Amino acid sequence: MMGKESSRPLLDTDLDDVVLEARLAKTWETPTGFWGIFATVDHKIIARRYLATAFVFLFLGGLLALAMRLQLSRPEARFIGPDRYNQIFTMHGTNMMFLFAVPVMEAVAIYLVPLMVGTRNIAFPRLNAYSYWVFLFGGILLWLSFALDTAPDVGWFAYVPLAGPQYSPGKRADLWAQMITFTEVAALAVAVEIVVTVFKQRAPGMSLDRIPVLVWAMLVMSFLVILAMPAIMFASSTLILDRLVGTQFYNPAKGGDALLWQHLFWFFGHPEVYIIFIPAVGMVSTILPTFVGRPLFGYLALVSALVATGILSFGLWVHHMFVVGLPRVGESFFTASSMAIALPAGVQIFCWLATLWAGRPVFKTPVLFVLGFIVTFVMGGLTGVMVASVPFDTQVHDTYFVVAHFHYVLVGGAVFPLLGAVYYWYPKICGRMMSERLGRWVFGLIFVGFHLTFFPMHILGLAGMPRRVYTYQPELPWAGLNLFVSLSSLILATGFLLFLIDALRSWRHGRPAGSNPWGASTLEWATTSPPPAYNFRRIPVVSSLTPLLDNDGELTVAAGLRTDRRELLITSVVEALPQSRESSPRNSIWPFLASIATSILFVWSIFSPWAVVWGAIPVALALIAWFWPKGSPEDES
Amino acid sequence: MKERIVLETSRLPLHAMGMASPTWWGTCAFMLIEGSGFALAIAVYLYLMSLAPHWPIGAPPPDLWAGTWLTVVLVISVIPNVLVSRWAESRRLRRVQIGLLVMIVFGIAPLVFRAFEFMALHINWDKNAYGSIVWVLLGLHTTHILTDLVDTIVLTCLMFSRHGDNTRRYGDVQDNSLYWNFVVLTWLPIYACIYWVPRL
Amino acid sequence: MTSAKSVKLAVGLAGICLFFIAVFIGWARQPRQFRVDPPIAAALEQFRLMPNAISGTPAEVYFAMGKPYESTAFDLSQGKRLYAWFGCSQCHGDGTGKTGPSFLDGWWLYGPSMVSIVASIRDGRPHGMPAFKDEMTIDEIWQLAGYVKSVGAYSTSSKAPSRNDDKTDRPAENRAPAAILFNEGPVLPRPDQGPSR
Amino acid sequence: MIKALIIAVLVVSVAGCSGNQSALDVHGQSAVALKQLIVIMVIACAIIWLLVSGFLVWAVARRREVRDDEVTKRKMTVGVQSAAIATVIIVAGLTMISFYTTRLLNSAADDAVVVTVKGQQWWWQFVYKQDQNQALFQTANELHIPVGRDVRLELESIDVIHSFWVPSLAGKLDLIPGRKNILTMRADRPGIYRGQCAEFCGLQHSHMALMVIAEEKADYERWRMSQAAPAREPTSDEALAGKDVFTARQCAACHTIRGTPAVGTSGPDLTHVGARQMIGAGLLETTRGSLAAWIADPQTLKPGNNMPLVPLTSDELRQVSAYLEGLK
Repeated sequence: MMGKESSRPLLDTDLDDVVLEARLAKTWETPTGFWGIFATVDHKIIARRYLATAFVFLFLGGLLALAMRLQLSRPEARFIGPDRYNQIFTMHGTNMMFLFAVPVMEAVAIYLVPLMVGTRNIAFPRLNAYSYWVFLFGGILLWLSFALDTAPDVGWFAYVPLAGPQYSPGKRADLWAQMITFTEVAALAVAVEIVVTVFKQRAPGMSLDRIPVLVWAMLVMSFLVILAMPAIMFASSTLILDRLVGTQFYNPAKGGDALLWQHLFWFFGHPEVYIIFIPAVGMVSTILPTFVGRPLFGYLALVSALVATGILSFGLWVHHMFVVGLPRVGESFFTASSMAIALPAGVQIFCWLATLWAGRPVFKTPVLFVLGFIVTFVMGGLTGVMVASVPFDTQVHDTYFVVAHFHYVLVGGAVFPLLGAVYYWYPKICGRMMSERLGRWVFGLIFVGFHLTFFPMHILGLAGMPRRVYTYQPELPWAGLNLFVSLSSLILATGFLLFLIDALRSWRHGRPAGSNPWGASTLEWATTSPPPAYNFRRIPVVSSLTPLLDNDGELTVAAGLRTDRRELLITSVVEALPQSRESSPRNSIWPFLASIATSILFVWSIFSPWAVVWGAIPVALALIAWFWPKGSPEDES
Repeated sequence: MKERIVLETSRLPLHAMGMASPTWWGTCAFMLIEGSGFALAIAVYLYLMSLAPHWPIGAPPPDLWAGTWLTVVLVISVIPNVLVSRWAESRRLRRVQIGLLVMIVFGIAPLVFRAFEFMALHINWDKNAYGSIVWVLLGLHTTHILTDLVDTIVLTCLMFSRHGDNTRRYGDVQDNSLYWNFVVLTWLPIYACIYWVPRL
Repeated sequence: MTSAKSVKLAVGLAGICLFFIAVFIGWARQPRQFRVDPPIAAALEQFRLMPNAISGTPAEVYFAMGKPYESTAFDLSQGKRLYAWFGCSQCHGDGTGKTGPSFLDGWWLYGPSMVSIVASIRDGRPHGMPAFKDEMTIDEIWQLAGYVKSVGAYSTSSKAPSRNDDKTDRPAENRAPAAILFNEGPVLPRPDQGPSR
Repeated sequence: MIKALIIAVLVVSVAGCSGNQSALDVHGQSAVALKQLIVIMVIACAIIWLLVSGFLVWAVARRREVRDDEVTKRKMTVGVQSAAIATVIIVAGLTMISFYTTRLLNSAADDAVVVTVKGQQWWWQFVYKQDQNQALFQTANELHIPVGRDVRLELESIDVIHSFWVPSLAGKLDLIPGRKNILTMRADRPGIYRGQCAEFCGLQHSHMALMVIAEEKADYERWRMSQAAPAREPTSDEALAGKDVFTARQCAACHTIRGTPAVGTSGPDLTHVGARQMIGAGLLETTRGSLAAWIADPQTLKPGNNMPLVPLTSDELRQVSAYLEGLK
């Protein structure tokens, strides 16, 4: 093929920009209409869908939180009955952890990682499309069960034997467990794509020490997903087996053990919260240098702290089980390891503080969220160090002190940077700026609302109010603080509502943003806003950590890729030396059909074990049709 | 932004094999997922054993012959598997086709022994925790063999089709043989766990 | 671009009305009944039996409530708890029968209908079945009757209770125990249907 | 800055006016040690938070030119390294304090009062063990303990996971089905200490409270003697009629009243229910009215609990509540 000169396919070297862009657009564009929607493999379109769906789930979860605060505002209130309240708090936890937090961080990765490493599409783009549909169907399954009044009511952690076969009648706990299967398949698929994209599709010259911190964070997150999610899939599958075909994993009378579930769940549970936090560290480390006017201080320290946090996160799951009566020496080990993880977090905070100290911050909304993050996350981290101590934990475990702690580290530690990231990358994703004036109001309302809502919960916890109670007695001294918390949660809700209004309004009426409105230094700002379907006219060549700043604003690029088929560069893992011109698959309807077959298999297997046998056939057929080469130019080599 | 071409890549191959191909890394990532899943299943087996006063609960240790024969067949299957990979490396279509047919046979043979293995356990999955974990371990590995058998069958049809003689397809054959080696590799600790740990 | 917009709109609308249909079904569906109003409980007592006390017609209110006691998972699992609390296993074992008859062999001495089982529990039967009229409230009796019927299930059901966290060996009610344990066994001289033996 | 002050003020103030279910209003030997640990850790972390936020405000408010020269770099490196070392020291210090406090919570002396605690869906059963001369008896949702003497609680769960937690006396410990956990407690001062189930256990997890009544040795012994005795004979004829209603109707199938034909074991033992502070696991004060309300409609007061609604006529209700209130 390559040898024959005459019919040599047009390479991008001998084309001027306008013709090149038109030709690349024709090859990489996604057609509009039904076919485009269900068959697209463009990582940007799928990431935008992921983000929109995750934020819809965030707002639905927020409404649940308001319902809980309404019921807890007065002692012995009768707004919501115990059964419905248990469903609401389970849905709030499950929805926020599995349908919002992990998917939104992965959506940011799907959108930004290919752009920041300088490639044209994510690795395995059809798998990416498949993962979105499976995630969406999982979310629909859970929320349909809530609408049908059969939502899971056993808590987002579903401790056995309450979630077990005897004490959880009906299919509620099975719906929870199967929703886990949906979201884990989607999360694992995205994690594999990110790992392969970062390892093999980096721009030539982007050696390991030139990878942006956000991409490092997403890589560490992906490895956490790969190593932690199998634990929850094994746990949720064995729970369904116990409930459906009578296996005895969690039956203490037949050799099983109730603590086996807690070990399996929290072995996944703690890395899960680091899966949510580590991308936030990457976002803060990317936003801060742009508004401080100097590069990030301690790049090596930050990246090694990221990796250390990832590794350590597997060694401290037992701090969720300090009060189940484990031998004391075991608990002490986990106190030490839980305290030790405060060190990498500390190092990260100190590097940010040093960067801030040596620079002149410009107070745009993203920076406000970063400052709010630092103030809130340090307090959350400190309460984390407190609950890592076994004796301290025996007084505050499963009380509102812990509720305050994890909202500080999750909302403060991950949602604040996420909101900052939305304000920071919204121009790149939608081509228009979000409004600064509204942004300040959003930050002010959310920051004040958050602290007024969640800080008093520390005191409620120390005053003895347990978690997950649908009501409390009038003679206990909690009524005043609970009413205060319920009222201030309205401020927080207004903040998020204003954020939604700002995001929707700016979609059409925001100030048009150029390709680099903030003057940032990473590769995604080298493309137009929003980037074209093929991202880069020619694959960039990187020679430093800040490609847009060196050789005075001129982008060094590589040429020689064909324009009549979807091609991108494969580079070596360590030094990013070019190795081959791999093709990137075109649009395909099969991922969507395979995801429907998978969803049918999963939902059917809630009701009958034979679903796994018969349901697997359509899935296999869809996967074979997906894999079978279609004779398109991408398949020849 | 203005661009300056500093690198010429038109000479690069359209598909590089082995460590340079993204599908190789994708297969490794999925092997890491399934590997950690199997490691967890074995850890659960040992955890349940540590709790039980005597192990296995209410059943004799499984008979050895079915499991051992299966292990032998699996270990032997590694030889043709490596050969197919090497032939794919050197793009010899005819040999790869024959090799894949042999691998299909080596994929079906273990399933026959596996049927006997389930009977050799002398326990049902719903009898007690030992029965449950042993059935799940065997079930997981059976699905592992089945999925790779289906992969091999599809690849064989592909190599006999017009799309066969193509570097990417040889890359797929290599990835599939890499995955089969992983299937055999994961069976060894499970075999030791199910058959020999109760006899210690 | 407009066609893409309209398609997105269509998909969005489909999603929203799917959600509202579900909300309506959820609202229409009976939420879990923890409390039975005394008048309904009184009405549940008023079922009329055949002269030989084998079968009869359940109270009107039972149909009005949508026959909850044999079709809602919560009531069936409460029935299973009552089976354990009121010591039914002393005579009936785990449903396979000891001195009392088995529920798994498909043979109901007084007929398989809910009414006759409720009558057996409430008023007792000759040859050893005590009356639970003063031991259990009527709605508990209905829940227990619903559970007893589910023990003898021949087909798997998603509403029947699952296994217990105890030592019973019998397959759980949701796995069609009667079908699994079905064995013709020797043809016993079965008494014809009726209160003899 | 203000936040740290609020922490300090509230931590101290809550200690005074809290109800009797607070980790900071402590009267038990282990709870006192835990409160010291809580106060030390909260103040230490408040100071750290103050330093970090202070530095942040200072670093942001400096409005100085951006400096990227070698001197600044070296200063920052030294600053970050020293901060990291400081973190190691502080974290190690806090870990040491935590281990020290753990050692303080020693196990029970051998002359401890032994009580078996059986947690079940949504109430607490306390079984007082037989020692030299005391007969075996059980009570519900109310644990009497002698002041100044160790109490060894053997925690067992009948159904799901619960968590026994009386913050004024000791940290919490879970009740896991299939396992037996031992919790040691000692009250230093007489008083009534409220506790609550701290692990989500289903519909009525919110109403699964218990009362621990620490009393002097003499009162405790008198209480034990009265509990061991069978139920009092009703004095008024209304109570007598109530006893007949109780034994005739469904109540006797689930409840036990020693000395009467009522021998049901699935519900709490009501032999001395009139003497208890609260009924319905901390739901209502024990008065004749609350007893009548509870018997008349348990599902409205505590939806989903396992007590059925037994239809009684109004005078039957009056009689039974009179009878139960008389069971002192």
